[in-house]
Amino acid sequence: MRDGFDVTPRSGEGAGLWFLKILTGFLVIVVLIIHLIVNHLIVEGGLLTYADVVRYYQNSIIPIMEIAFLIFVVTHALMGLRSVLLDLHPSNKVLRLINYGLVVLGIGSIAYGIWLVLVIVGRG
Amino acid sequence: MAKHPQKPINLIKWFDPRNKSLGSWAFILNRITGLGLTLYLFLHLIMLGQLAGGPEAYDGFIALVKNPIFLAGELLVIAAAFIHGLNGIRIGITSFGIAGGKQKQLFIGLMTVAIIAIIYFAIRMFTH
Amino acid sequence: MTQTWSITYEIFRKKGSQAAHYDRFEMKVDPDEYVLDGIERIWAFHDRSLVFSHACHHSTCGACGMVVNGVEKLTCITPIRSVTKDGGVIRVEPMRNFPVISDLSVDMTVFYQRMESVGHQPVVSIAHEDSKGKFDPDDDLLRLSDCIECGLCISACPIALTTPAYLGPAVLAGAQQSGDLNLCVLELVDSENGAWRCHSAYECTEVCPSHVDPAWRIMDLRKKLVSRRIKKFFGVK
Amino acid sequence: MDKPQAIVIGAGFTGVAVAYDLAQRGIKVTVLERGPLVNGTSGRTHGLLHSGARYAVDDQESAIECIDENLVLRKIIPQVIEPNGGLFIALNESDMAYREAFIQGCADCHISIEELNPRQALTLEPNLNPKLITAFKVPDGTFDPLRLAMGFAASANTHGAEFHLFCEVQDFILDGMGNVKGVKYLDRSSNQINDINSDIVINAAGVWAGEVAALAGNIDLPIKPTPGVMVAYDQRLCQRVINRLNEPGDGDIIVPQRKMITVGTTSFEADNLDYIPVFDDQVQLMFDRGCELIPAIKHTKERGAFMASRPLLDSGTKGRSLTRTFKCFDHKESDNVDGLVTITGGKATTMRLMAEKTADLVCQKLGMHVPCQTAEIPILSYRKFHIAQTREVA
Repeated sequence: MRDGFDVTPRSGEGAGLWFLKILTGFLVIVVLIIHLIVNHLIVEGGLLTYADVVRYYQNSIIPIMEIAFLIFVVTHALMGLRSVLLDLHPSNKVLRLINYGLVVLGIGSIAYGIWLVLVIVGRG
Repeated sequence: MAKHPQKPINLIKWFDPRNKSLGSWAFILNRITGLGLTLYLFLHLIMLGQLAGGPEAYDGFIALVKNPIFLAGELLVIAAAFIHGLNGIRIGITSFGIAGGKQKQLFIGLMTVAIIAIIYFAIRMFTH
Repeated sequence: MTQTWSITYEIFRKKGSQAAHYDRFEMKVDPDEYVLDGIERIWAFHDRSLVFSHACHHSTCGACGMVVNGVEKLTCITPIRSVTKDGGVIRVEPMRNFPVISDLSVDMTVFYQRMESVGHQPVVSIAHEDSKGKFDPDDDLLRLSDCIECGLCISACPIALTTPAYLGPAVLAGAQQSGDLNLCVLELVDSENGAWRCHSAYECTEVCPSHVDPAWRIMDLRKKLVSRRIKKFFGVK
Repeated sequence: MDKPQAIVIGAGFTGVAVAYDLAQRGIKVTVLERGPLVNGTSGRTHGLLHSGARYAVDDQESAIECIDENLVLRKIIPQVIEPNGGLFIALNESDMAYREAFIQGCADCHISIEELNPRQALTLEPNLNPKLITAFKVPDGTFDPLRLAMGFAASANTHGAEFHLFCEVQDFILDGMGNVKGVKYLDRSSNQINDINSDIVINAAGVWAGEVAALAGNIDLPIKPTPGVMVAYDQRLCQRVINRLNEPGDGDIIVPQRKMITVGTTSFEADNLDYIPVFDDQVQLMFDRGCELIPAIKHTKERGAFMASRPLLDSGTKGRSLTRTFKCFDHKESDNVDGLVTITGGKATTMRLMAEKTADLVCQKLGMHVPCQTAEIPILSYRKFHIAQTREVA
């Protein structure tokens, strides 16, 4: 502590992260609206069977949109989670672990999602 | 100079809305719904994994989620999404210095929208 | 016009390493008196060992911030009528998120150091920027700035509750008003424990007794920080 | 040689200024204050930095002290001052009858004034009573009471002075001859009684100076506690201090500060100094008199009402005609008690001068020859003030 300040340099919250959180939050809302419109208004009867889902994914816009949605949601969710964890004031070491964990979790789930989309598209 | 109190982390205090203003309610709601939605996101991803298992697995899964307990759960998710999303709009625009003085009215307005939407979806889901 | 209410003050007490407890004082008060008047009477007539901070008694110094019935109040301008009813209770506690010296007094040293470090201006032009981002019209007269450094906003802030390292609303608002964001100030406010830590609960603005609107100022500070970054990114000086 | 040890009793304006001056001259200073900084009379001022014009007719000694010190404080501690000046306004014939004496008095006391016609005055201060007949511009100002004291205390800190707040003096430690050798005090924050030895004790307890001095023996100080009420309103209706151009009287001044104004004051005599109630009729009087100067107060909310007791010196007369100047008592000379000096009376505006005279006396008693420098050196930021570290750090 120097004069009441904790100035250990570490990337806790920062302008970039904050901006990204707002941005992805906004994009999630935009894509979600499109998603709802497409799902409930354009596709008759919703996506309640496997066959429906596979057919739905034949339109090339759809997989791109879903993947984008996944990326935005995962990024936003994990950054939000990180903010909450930061309020438990983790030590530098724990924060580093959290950072690694969240990055791995994020990349993992996005990769998994992309794989899943490709599988569905491939079944068409 | 006495030392700053390094209290043990008291998680309950985050979620204690007593004597708090509207802004804190928004903060608490946002935290709860955010954590809830994150949890749902990963559950959802895991469940969608059933798609890779082919038609039988997925259709069986859909039959399962048609039961009222899952529907109620789904409604919770929709409610959380609306609250978090609309509140997020408020935070987003006030963060850019817009309507900062009107954040309360904004919150009340957006939450009214959220409640109407939630009721609409509830009726839709349970009458179908 | 003068009414008399019977109320009970429940006062937080702590001396040295003793355990904290509450003392009850039953009082006859005029509901239009201020909460601080009652506390001062308790000291003058009932218990000379009571420690509490106060100075100006008219909201210019910010010494008498306390938590009254769970809410941060500047007790010298809080009428008893506004916090309880006849026969009711006034529970008075020291501010949260500060080290307690004794009873109702807290140590503001660290807070003052932070205010100093971000260069908060104690005297400003009469034409000072208000929370709607506007300037009042007019001349070169000076006045004392709105922020009386009472600490109520820091006591009320849910993020300050989680970590004493968070600079807190008053300090960030001070940085926003300091005008010139030099590198030292930037290092402090553009960081983990600075402007990006705020989660928009607006409690600070809610409890501020002095027209500062710290929440608005934090948002405005963010805007300034982001636009700085953007300019820097594109090489604009 | 070790530095001589001085104890200052009271951390009001006088106490902090004395502590600063002594510490600055190389004396080890410990300040004992039973409450927080400026919790008594000093804190509860309306915050007027006197130009002296108020006293230019009746009390020219005070007036000259005020204008001189006004200029010094503006220079050394601008960070707590609104330096916008003030107006004296005349509203009726009785006020106008005071005009000549006022002009003459200000000239005698070298207070620079400028007469304005009603139109000019209303341009400067549009909320003034439009019926005003004439106005004088004077170099008044406004200060923040707590921060003024903290500034001096912070500067004292850097010269090694220690501030023990919430420490109430219980008794003096006397040698066999009745001379003061130290102080016994109760630390109210830990409920412990402590002793401290000293070469000199300075009693700067303001209206309580009589009670403190009496602990050292049969000492009688001519202090007349004279309380007055002040009422704050929720809007800054004027940018400058507004005074009534007349003999000093009840509710004759409006002091702007931050985003409010304070109307003062009354003058009566009180018995219990620890708690002086705010009387409704006096608040009403402030409202009525304030509305005469600035009618818009009618539509403004009351923000706070408070009472403070001036430690005026009794020159044998009553009420407002008591002198506003200060006096420094060496109890060796007056009561044959050595080691104790009392400083009392005065105004916030003259705090530095009071400290200078007191420190001169103390230095003379201690056989030191150090000049006073406080009029030249800027005061530090009030945020550098800190209380003494007597408590164990947990």
